[in-house]
Amino acid sequence: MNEKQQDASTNGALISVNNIEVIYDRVILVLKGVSLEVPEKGIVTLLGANGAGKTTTLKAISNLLRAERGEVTKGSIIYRGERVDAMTPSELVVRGVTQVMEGRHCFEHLTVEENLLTGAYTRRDGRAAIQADLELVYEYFPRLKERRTGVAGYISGGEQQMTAVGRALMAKPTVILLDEPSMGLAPTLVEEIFEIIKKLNENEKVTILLAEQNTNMALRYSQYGYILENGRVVMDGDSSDLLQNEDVKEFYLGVSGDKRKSFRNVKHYRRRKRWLT
Amino acid sequence: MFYREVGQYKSSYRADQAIFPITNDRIGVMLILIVAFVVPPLSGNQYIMGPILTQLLVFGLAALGLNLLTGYAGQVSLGSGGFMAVGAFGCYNLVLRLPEIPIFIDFILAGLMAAAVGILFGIPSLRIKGFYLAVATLASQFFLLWIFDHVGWFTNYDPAGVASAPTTTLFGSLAEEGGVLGFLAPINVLVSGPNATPEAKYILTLSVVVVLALLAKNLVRGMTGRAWMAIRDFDIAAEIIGIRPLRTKLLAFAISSFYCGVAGALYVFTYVGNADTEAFDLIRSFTILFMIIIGGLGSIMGSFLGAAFIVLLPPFLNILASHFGEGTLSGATLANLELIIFGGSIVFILAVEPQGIARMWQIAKEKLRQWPFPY
Amino acid sequence: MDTATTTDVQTYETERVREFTNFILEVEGIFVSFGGVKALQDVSFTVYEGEIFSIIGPNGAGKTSMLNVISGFYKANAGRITYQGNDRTKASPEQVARMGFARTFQNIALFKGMSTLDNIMTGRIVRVKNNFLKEAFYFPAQPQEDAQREYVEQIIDFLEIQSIRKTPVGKLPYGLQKRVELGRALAMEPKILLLDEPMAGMNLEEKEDMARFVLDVNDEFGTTVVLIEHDMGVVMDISDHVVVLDHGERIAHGVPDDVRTNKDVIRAYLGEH
Amino acid sequence: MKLRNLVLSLVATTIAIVPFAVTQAQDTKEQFFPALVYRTGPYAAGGSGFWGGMEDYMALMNLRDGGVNGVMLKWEECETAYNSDRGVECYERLKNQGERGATVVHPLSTGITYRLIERATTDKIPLISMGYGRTDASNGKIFPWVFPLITNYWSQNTAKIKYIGMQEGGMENLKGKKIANLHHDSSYGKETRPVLEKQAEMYGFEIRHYPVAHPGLDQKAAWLDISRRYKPDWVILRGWGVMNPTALKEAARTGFSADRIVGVWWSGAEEDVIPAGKAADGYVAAGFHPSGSDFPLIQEILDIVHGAGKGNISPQRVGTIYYNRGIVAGIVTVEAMRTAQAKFGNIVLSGEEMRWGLENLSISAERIAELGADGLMAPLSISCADHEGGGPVKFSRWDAASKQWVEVTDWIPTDKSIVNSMIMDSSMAYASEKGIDPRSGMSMGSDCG
Amino acid sequence: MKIDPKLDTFPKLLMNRKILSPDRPAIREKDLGIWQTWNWAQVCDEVRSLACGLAAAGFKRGDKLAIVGDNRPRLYWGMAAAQCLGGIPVPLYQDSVVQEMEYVINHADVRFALVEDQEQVDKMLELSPKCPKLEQIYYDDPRGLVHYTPKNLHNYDYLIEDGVKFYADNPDYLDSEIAKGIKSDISVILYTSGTTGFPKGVILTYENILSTVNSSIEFDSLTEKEECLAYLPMAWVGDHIFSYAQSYVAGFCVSCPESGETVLHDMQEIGPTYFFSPPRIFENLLTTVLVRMEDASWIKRKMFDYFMNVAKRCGVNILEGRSVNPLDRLLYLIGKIVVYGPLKNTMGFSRMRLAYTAGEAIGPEIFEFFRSLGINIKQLYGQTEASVYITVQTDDNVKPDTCGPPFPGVEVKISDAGEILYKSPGVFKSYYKNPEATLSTRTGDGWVFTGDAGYFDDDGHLKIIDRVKDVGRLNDGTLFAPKFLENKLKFFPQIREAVTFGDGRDYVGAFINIDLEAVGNWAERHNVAYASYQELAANPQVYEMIRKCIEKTNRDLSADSEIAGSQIKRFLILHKELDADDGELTRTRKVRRRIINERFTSLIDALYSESSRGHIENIVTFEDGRKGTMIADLEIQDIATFDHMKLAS
Repeated sequence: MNEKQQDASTNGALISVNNIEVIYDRVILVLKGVSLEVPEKGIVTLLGANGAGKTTTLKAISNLLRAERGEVTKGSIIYRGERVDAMTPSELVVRGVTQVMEGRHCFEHLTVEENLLTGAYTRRDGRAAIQADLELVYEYFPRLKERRTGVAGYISGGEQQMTAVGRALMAKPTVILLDEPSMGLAPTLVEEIFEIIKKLNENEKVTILLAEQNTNMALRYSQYGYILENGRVVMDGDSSDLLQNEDVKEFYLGVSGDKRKSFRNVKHYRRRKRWLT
Repeated sequence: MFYREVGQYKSSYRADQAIFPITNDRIGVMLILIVAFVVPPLSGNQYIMGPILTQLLVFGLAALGLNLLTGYAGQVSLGSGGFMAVGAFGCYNLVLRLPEIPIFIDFILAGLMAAAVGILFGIPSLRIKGFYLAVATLASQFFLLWIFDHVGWFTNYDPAGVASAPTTTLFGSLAEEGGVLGFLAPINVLVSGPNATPEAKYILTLSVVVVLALLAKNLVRGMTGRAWMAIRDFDIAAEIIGIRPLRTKLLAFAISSFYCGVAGALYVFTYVGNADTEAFDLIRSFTILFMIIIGGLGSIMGSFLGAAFIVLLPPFLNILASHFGEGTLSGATLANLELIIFGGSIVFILAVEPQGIARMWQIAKEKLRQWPFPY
Repeated sequence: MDTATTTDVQTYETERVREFTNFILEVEGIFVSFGGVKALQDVSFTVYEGEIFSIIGPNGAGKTSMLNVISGFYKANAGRITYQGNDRTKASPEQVARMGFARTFQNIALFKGMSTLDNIMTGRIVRVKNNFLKEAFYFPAQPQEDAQREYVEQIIDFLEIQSIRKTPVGKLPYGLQKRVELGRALAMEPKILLLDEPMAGMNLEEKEDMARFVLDVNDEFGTTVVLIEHDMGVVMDISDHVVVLDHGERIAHGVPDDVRTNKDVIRAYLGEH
Repeated sequence: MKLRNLVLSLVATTIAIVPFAVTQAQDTKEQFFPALVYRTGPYAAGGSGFWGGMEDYMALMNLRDGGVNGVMLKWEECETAYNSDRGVECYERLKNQGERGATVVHPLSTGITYRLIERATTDKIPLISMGYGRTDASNGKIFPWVFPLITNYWSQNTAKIKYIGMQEGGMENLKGKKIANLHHDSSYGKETRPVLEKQAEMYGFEIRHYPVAHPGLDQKAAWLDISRRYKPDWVILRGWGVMNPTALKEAARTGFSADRIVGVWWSGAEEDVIPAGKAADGYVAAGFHPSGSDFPLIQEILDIVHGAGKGNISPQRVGTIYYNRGIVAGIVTVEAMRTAQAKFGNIVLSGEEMRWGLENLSISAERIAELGADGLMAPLSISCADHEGGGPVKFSRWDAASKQWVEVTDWIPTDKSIVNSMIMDSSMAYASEKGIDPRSGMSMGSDCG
Repeated sequence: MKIDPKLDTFPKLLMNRKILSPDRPAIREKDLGIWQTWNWAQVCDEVRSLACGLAAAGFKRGDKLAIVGDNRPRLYWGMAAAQCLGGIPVPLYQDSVVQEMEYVINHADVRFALVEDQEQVDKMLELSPKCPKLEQIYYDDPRGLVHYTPKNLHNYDYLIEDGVKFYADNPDYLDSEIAKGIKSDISVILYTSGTTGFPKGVILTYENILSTVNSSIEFDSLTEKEECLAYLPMAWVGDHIFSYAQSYVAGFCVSCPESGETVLHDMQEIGPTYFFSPPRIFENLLTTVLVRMEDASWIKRKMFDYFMNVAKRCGVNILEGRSVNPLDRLLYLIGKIVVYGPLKNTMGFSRMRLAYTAGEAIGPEIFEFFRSLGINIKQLYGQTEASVYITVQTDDNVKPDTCGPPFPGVEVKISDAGEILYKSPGVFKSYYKNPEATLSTRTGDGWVFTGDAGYFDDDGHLKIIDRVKDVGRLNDGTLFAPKFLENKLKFFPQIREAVTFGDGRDYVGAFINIDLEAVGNWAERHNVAYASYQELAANPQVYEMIRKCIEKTNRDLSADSEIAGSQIKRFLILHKELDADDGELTRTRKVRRRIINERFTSLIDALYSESSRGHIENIVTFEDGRKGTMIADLEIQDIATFDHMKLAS
């Protein structure tokens, strides 16, 4: 796997994160040297437990860390061959990097359409282009079209998630950093959202970096995956390989051998496997 | 660096929840208290005791009051000046009309009056929050001052509306020679009025403030404080765990006003010696709000640190300027320079540490505890 | 790392014997609407004392609305809620809390500025007799406070969150925050614990932990648990009874095995999944 | 801005803050004056103007005469920002400076004066509140250390009514007239309400009070009521700072003629009228001194002090109302010092000795002329019972075109008959509340009994 | 301290404590957020009830009580309770897998087991069908056990309840049972993990333990004021002596940490005055200190380096009371305020009066580091069979590379083959049900073979080289002491574990395990990306770093003619960490050479071939007990060696 990583740095990935360390509040070390590559037009997923550093990694890329008193203290983040560490989130949006935050974060007093239009805030290419993109978003999310005048605070969780993704699309992004799109959604909806993500990737050539808990979904729809644990990348590989990996099956998919373990029979002292230490 | 916490294990919850669980802190605070009680009176320096320390204590107490309400219970108020005025004029009238009562009981009664008024003006907090509540409390500020300005009784019909602290003794007139409590006469020192010594005034103020600060700390570390913080952090969640919102908020208003009221009484009796409503105007309310913002919301010590910053920095800069700038810059330029530096340091503090000086201190302490390690 | 699983550790497995006799909560014909939008329509179900009861359904089915009605946040337009045989339809959230209901929220409703310990301690407020004067003078209130602390420490121990006892909850990772919120609810010594998607956004390991805690709460404290959850695996494994909502209406109610095979449920909720 | 300087000054500050007992070894004799100035805040114009004049006068003494009878004058500024708490702080900071402590204190703020009365009494430092402060403190028997010199608010007010009476053609014509008292809603503003009411009773005019909340920018309602409903014959403007031009502008807007507005002397400076522009034309204000820089004394200051680059104010402001008030304060202070020196010798005076000087102060017309201040102030004589001196008041009209104050009256004496009894009542009430025994004997052989 | 000779068993000592110092703390446990404390009177009562409970359950004289779990007060009380009834506690390593436990429980004829929690209960239930003698299982922590139905499984509280009832009915029973105990009775059976074969049960009598413990208390002037942390496995003789036996005799308080992960933090809270630890704890601490200092600001780092130099220069002299020049003394004083004091504080060593390290050799640098900070750390050489003490360093004469002179009452001699033999009152009675082993270990006249090779230096201090059977010769006849070499290598913070080969070969070769924390930290600071241990271990820069370390070792070795020939010529960095679960290390982290020889044959062969790579496939065990296969292809590098003469010139 190390060869793969070395290759990636030479083949001009769209985003390459090199060994970054992130410290919150000047004292709490969250990422302890994370490196990853996102190839152009690819779907890459970050997997791992809560607190493993997935969200932090996304925020490090989109530079939203500072708002939460975090900072990248070591390493570098390169986007299209350019270091982006010092840019503001809005500069990044202009360059095509947009993040969809966990927990959806819609402007709840605005309507769905207004929410979508806020996504085009940084664009300077005129009303018509924006209108065209709005139609495009509705094409992908027909549900939103139905709800276009609904106030975002009162639509369902799935629709809010769609609104958030749609809003990101309105910025005409090259890359979308997507944090937990499946959170709190019913399985059918999760499937629907992932289908749309896949379509976006295929038709609009949007590169996607995804942080997910839903390992099964994420690996089915992505091409490459990284597993984070405790602020480090502990495993990476093609998604299809990861899906077949016994450890991933055991620890992330809940399949042991061929049998699914019952939640009833988990012992509370169960000691966990750790890849490191 | 100076922390040696090894061996400081807690074998009871009481020890674990002590105000200063670390022995070093405990010793430090004890030392500070001893120094505060002993050194200024021994130095005999009126300037240090009066305008510097007493002022700091009085406004620190007011800030503490507001911090209980705003920093802990999350209810923004711009009425602290008004509540101080209630305490000030209330205490003035008590002393004037009932000289038998010992002064510290007057302080408590004055605080209770302020608390009653606070409850009244806290009622809107059930329905409104944030800026809206601030505006509602602003009304209390205007209303209260208007009353004191226009009802002559409160100032004993003084033509200028000035309440001037009568001469009072610690235990009141009953403890004078020959009184019912005559046995207290030898220690019944003068604590206000022109003949009270600065030492007596200072020590009385310090004692009141130390006791009230301790009580406040006890409150905020107990269930009351937790209920306040719960309301502050997430009112819906607070309700769902059985906290009664109105009761909790009103209690915060009452106790906060109590503290402001006592601070107002101290202002008149042990600090300045007299006051009119100008002393408790809107600017005062804002100043107290600034104190807790700069000092640190939700921190007892922050209240005093913030008060120290607001109260002591301007004279310090002024003294600095008069030594440094003498002969080089005109008085006007220096005066404006002071303002610029003062304003600049506020911006600096809030930019470096939006959670105020108390948080800075906490971080510094954490660093010292970890010393020599960075984390 | 190329590894292969060959054997599994054998562990002692137990069978839980579940018998229920009394209803603790009866929900009858609940209607709720918001400005014309019907959130719940004639929903009824019953919860046995001591069971784990799940409410499931697709997004927008009205699950959270149902929980809000039970916890007193929403007032039902019609219908009745009976708790331990008494009508409590009109109780306010705070009254409901004092009756013995505790709940957690989908989006974590912790008090961010407080430590884990203090957050859980707030759960004890309903059980404390101290008044603020006693607290101000500390010593009168202290025995009570110690007793509360001891109770809370049992919960901390139970949830295995000793190491974050004094950490401000805002700094904790999501999974731990969920655990702290559960802790706060447990501190209220509830008769009924209402959990709104306790496993949302968790990975398998964390779900297993959470499931373990829910089971243990049910086992060790005998608390009735009412649960909203999306993960069918969890729901089917740990619930004693399940009610399925769709578009504000009840479409199934019964033991997991029956619900799993119910045609309406498969169509409405599970899809082809 | 050398680092060394900064360090030195920090050290100096520390020394200054901690023990004030530390005094520098002095070769020359220096009389120390605390300067409680305000150069910032809404009233900066008043503070800087007054202290500019006072300091210029003291500088003139030092530069021209080598001090007062060989005693150099020394002063130190402390910025109060017109804030009472800071005033107290400044007072406490400076009161023990100098060889024998502070000589006299000019708080230059009614609020600060109130805060300091008891402190100064305890510390035995004369408190000069020239034309402001607590009116009943004119009773030197009750307020032995407070000197509302020259003329107090109530006296001034009687002169004002006299002026209005003159305009109406005699005091008897005041009967039935309506006067509005537009005042700053503060202890300063409210001071004159009792005397106005008393005079209204005496002369049979009607008085109505219009308090204006600090800072006085919002007077719309008050003026609408005045001009449209009450329609008074005269308006007395008792404003301060920004309230004054606002009042004049509001008056113009509501159509009330400026020449029917009579201002007090804290409403009668250039800074009060210039911002009002044409609206202020014809407005009349009281004063216990005129403006202008034609006086020989002021010319001498421009020559010697400003000429040597040692001016304490920009030369453009020399001769303005506030500046001249500072000069008058300087004259009174220095003359009191001379009086005391005559008794105690040419030494650095203590506060008590200075008080003797003040209580025996008498400035004759000749002396005024001798000082080159003929017309700048009226003769003055103080006693231990009378701390005011009952000085007359002069009225000036603002000429907006030439931007100058034009004197419209000569010195109008105040009505002591009304004021004195009121002062007596008020001060005795104070004495009884405070348990003060009126002064019966005087140290150092005064005639107060 | 004079011990009453009538108090010849632990139960008697304990009952005497209740009279002697009833209110002094006896044991603490961090539980529910605070240090729950029991004084001697409470402990006495608790043990009494527990013993009565056991008696009620049919526990008889000579019965064995297995004790399994982390250091918990109730488990210690279980030991005392069993002893009260004339029974024998058999503590087991809590992290043993079921098969290991099954062997011991069967071998020791255990009838009763007192275990900590569900995890241990599960093991007991799993092994019980194969251990017919095991009758009753008691557990301390009921968590997760609500639905467990076995009839012979009971809560600790149930036992106490029965005990209270039993005591009410038979108030004199226990006292008479205690009185029956005599000094020659078996006190405890401790199973040694052993580097080969099945564990052996070492029988220690009260007399064995008490005689050494009494000497040790006198030797180190231990009093009831000591504070001690019980964190090492209860089945280990060290813990038994230090946390149980010495505490009962001297009356000091023992504190049980909250959990394995919180030991360091708990230690900081308690601040032990008396501390015992294998060297690796000290190694880990030093590594942590250095790693954390690397992240400190420039000024702090400079200050740290400067004052550590001062300490190096004069710290040990100051500790041992030798004369030091006044300037150094002053600098040391400043250093104490700004560096040493805070360091000791963060490590929990501030109150440390006496610390022992034993079990393995400690790196001289590590040893000196702690001594230079002013911590009185000493080395000790001991064995289970000797009730620990064989040789101990004295306070005033501590040398980093020896184990000190023989302990009072112990005779030590070196056999012709270089093996260390000793004889003492603490020498064990026999191995349980293993007369052959007893015979082969102890001679008829009481001398015990240690299996270690060593010699006395000129001062009469014992110096250990290696296990006798592990000391070998290279083909050219040069002495080859693998452990000696390995320890030298392990003194580098980057190297966690090393295994050397050379006996019967032409030159010395080495396997290296890097220290993930130290090297990982280095990698982060040098922007070296890695995703796993394996990847980091294979990194060329890491290889370069390790090569330099070995080179330095070689240079040191070349200074001594005796061993100059055993310099390391080739090495490789292993792709996995050696692990006790895989049997490669013992539970006390000693290398199991036989297993390694078997398992890494292909790599060893590669070391002694011309090849620059070695290939390996093997099975590993994960923490949860599952197994997996690992395949790796590792690089082998040559290292420079140095002539003995060259360095001398």
